[in-house]
Amino acid sequence: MKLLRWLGLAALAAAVGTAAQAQTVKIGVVLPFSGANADLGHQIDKAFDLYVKLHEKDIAPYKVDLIKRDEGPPTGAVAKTVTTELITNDKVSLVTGFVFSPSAIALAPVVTQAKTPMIIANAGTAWITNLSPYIVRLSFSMWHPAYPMGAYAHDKIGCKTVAMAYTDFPPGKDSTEAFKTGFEKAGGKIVDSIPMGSPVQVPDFTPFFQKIKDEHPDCMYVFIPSGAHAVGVMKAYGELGMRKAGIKLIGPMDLVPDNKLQDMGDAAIGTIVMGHYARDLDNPQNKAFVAEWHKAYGADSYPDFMSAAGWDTMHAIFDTIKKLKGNLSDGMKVVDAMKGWSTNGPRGHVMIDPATRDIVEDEHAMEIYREKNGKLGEKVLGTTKAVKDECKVLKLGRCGT
Amino acid sequence: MTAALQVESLNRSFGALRVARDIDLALERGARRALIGPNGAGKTTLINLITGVLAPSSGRVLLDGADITTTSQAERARRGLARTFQINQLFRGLTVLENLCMTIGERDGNCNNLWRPAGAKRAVIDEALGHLDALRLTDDALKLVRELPYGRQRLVEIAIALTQKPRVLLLDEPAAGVPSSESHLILDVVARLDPDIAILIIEHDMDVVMRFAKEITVLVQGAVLTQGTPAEIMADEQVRAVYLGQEGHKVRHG
Amino acid sequence: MPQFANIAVSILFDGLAYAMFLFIVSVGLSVTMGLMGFVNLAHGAFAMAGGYVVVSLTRNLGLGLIPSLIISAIVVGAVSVFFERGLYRRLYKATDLEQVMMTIGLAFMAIATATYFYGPIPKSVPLPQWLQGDVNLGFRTFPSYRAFLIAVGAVLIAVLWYGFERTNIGAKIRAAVDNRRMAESVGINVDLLFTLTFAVGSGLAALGGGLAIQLLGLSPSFAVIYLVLFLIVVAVGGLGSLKGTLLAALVLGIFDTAGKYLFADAGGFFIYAVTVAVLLVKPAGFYGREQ
Amino acid sequence: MAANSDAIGPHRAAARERAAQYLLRRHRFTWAEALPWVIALACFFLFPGRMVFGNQLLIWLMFAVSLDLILGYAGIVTLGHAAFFGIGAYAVGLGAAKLGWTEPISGLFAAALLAALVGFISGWFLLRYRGLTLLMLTLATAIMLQEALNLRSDFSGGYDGLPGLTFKPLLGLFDYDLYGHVNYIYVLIVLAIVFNLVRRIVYSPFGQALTGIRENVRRMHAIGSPVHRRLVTVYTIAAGIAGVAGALFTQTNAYVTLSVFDFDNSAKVMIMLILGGTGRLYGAFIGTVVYMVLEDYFSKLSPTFWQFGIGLLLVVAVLFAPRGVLGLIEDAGRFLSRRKP
Repeated sequence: MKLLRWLGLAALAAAVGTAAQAQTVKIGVVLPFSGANADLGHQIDKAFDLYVKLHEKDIAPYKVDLIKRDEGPPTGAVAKTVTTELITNDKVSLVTGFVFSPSAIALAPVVTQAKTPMIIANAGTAWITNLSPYIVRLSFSMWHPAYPMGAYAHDKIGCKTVAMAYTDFPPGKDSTEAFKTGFEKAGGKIVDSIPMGSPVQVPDFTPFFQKIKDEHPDCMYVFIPSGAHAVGVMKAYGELGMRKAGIKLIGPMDLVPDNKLQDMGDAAIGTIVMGHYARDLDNPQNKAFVAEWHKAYGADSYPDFMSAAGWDTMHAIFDTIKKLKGNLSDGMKVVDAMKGWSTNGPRGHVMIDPATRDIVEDEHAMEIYREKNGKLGEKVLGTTKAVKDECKVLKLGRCGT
Repeated sequence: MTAALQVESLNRSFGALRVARDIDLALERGARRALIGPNGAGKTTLINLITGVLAPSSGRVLLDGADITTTSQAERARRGLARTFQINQLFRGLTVLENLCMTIGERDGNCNNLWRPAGAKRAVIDEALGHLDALRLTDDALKLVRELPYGRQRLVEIAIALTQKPRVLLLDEPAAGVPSSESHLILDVVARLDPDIAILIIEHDMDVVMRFAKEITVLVQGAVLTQGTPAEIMADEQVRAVYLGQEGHKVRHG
Repeated sequence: MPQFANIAVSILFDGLAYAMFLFIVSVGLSVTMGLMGFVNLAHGAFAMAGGYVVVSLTRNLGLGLIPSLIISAIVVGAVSVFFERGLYRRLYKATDLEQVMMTIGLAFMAIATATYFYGPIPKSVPLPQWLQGDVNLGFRTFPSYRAFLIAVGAVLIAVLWYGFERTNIGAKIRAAVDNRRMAESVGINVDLLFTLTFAVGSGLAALGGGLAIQLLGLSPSFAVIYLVLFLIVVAVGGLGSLKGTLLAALVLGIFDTAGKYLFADAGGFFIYAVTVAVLLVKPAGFYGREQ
Repeated sequence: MAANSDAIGPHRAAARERAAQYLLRRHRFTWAEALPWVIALACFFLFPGRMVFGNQLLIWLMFAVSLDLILGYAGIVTLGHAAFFGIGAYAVGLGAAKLGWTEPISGLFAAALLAALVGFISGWFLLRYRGLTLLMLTLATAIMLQEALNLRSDFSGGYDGLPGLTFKPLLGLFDYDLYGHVNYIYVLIVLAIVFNLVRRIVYSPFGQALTGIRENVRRMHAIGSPVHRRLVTVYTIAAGIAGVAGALFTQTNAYVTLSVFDFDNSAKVMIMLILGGTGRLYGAFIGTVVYMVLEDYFSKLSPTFWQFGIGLLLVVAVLFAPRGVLGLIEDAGRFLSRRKP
């Protein structure tokens, strides 16, 4: 067994060595390219590629080499295998991507042991960043949109009573928990909380919504993974004529991802979501971003909040490469370099909180409306500036540790 | 002395269709009884009832005087009641030798052993080979059953039943589907069986029946029409009317 | 009207709509499995294909939903014949395991192919005005699309019932399902029957897939994620039984809806609990032949 | 051939002996059987960077072996085998998280026992059924188990799983390393032990009886075999082994989520086994290696479309190697031996 140790050390040394001299920074990209959630992976991957394409020259003489791996199903197992091997075998300087929280959770011990930075571009379970000092998150935690939505729904939208419906997996629980916390603090009343099956299958939402319809709350807060589910929710909501029945649909931006918004039809109009990004968010960086996106991927392909986070993620990585002069051998240095990093990106002004290594971003309340050109758009009603992950602020449950 | 096998007023019906009506039948030790009757008379059904594949609606089955009406197929087999099937029921994917070794294993309870290799008991293998020898199957011992010609598969069918060391043996048309060129081989085997075994044989070929059987039971529409010695049966007018006529009819069908 | 009645009506109505979707997709699977004992795990792939054909027809060629659905069913049904002749035919005599392996393989290939042509982003189809919103049946309103779904289901049931129970071919199919050897011995060309039922079954699956877009959305993995559901319907209904499949679809659809509505926390549980309960009592399903 | 059976004494004596020797020797180890293990060790030194993958592969292999015992030998077709994998995985997961039971080897035994227990109970009820019915019953049972645990996600960790599990060093000596070297050897040793166990069972009289049940259950009843008892016994054993595989999965990943119960896992392990060849001991080896290595290769080649490759592999395999890769080899062997004088 001594031999094993020796082999291990040797390989590790080699890893460090090669990374040190390389002019090319190897970056492991782990996203769900196949399977039921493939579209989420592709939304981020397109942003990565786009950023690299447009900004390669900025980091000359250094280059980046993206090694892409399939994150597989949300089990953590596949992600853990491929990512560990990206570190041990492909000797990447850092790993990024990660749509599913289980992947990040499973990998926390690995990146800690390997001292390899893990730059999360989506996985949203709040307490992930507490699992390892090598984890940095540029996307968001479920709490970022959901918590402020609580107060906003009560004070501005006028929801006195709310029924919550969520896909029965951790992000769903987080999101509803966060909303509940904010909403009740503001004095609202939760009348029901309905789990709507696993994230794997898109269920027939009608029974759940029919129940809520019969309960007549002012508003219905829905969280679903922003894949095939989103469209289903909107259809069921429309079919049941719930808006006519006076039940407003609210939720985090996952409810109306831009790449599916145009499929949602009139049913979506009037829906109010809280989120840090929308395709027609009005800031110059975003205008440019969207324009470049359409140029690269065609007029009927839209970036969504995941793409925006992906874009900023790659931006942060590039800035770090510049800052460290291409030497990313020391994981802790990389993480330190990212602490406090900030930029004006598609999402507006974002910053990495040095204390939590989690993102700080503005959250916008946005209403879906019909644009003059007939397309559906999102109109910003109000903005909460510099929102932190409230779960960690309040030190709730695992967020406290 | 108690009969090796005793069937008392056995009944069974599928919905309205009564496939067994008050059947009484006794096999003494060493009996050689033929069960004849037109197609659909319920001959195979009777065997299924005796062996426990089917449960009777009413009536009793006794093996050496012990009531086995409700005991499982397997238990009956372990108590010495063996059968062959009209259509081969063999372990086609295994070698002939394995077919027999397994039978011995189940008979002696070796198969409860998960640890000792099956091949470790030379005695078992030798016994199996003995049975194969008796049926001239030695050369096929290592062939997969499904690779054998039907006639020889038929022999394996019987070999398995004999390997069970039964006290009562029920043979369901042992020579069925075998070209007459080979059928004599099978019937010789049947004729040479251990005189202590009580045997009930279903057979259509009257010559065979006459040669083999000491008693004959005639079954018609699930009920026993008559029983008796071959001579009596041949003489019986009813039998000629019902059965032999039917047989002629059958022959025309080929 | 009183709350509980209102709830009951909701459950029955939504359950019925859901049941129709289950029935339309599963019936073909049931008959083909009953007829040839062929385990076709690629059935969902045909449904998925149907869905995408509808997407192309409505979005790219601007056809209406109804004609698109019909065309898609026919196209997929026709195409399925090639698969049946080219691949399935070789495995009639094969073991279930081989059939499982090949058809799962086909499903995988279908998923990748669909991803290649349509991308992984879920698709949806534009609905004609009269299918949006809801219809008022006097005592309360119902979503129009679901009413439509139920109507389509009803029509199909009528047609299938007639074809199955009243036509010569239907009689042959029933005979073959009941006892294949016998059917062959009296000169029924079972292989041809199978090709026919396979095509019709795949066509229906395609139709179901097209109709499901509005319910469940459509992405490449549609080919497999609902497969278990269809198999359950087939097993509970009984292989090769039209009646059984219908009854199973109704029971499962309504129970599932009721479970989601009344006991959302244990929602996922119900459909499986029902399945186990039924199969423990009736191993061959509602109208299956006991072995 | 048949004619020869009328041959004279000495010839037949020879035939007898040949037949006897075949059964007497069949269960003995041949040199060829050392090959997989040699290869496994060789890989350890050749691909030190791939040990995490190798580790996963070995775990799946063990899972497949357990399935082969019931599917390949007893002919029990199940789509719920992941249930036992999951129970084993959660046994050690919860043990470590809630009870602080972090000693790995005793954990394996605990997992095996628990999984076997559930296997025994469920088997007792379900193994009266066959075919599609059994398929659906096993599948439904597994999913209901998953749903039940998700209902108590406060306890099971739900689909976010039980994070940050830590286990004591093996035998108090070897700690788990990032490169999965210790894990690989650990799993390999356990696999060797488990496989030897399975191999013994397969060649035992009990194992023969299982093949009998697979080949012709009616006849088994007729020769007095307690079929149900045999099936429940082997099902229990297989469940225990699957449990061990699951336990290793949790220990070597230091993590487990409810997804271990997924239907996909039951299906995947079955496909891998069929691909390699059922009822052939080493079919599980070949199937798992071929499937997972190609999956790994394809998914690196094209993270998006790799499923096409796997699908094609399966279809082609069915058309050209219907009884699995090993079946193909076996047939070739028979074909050649026929040619021999």
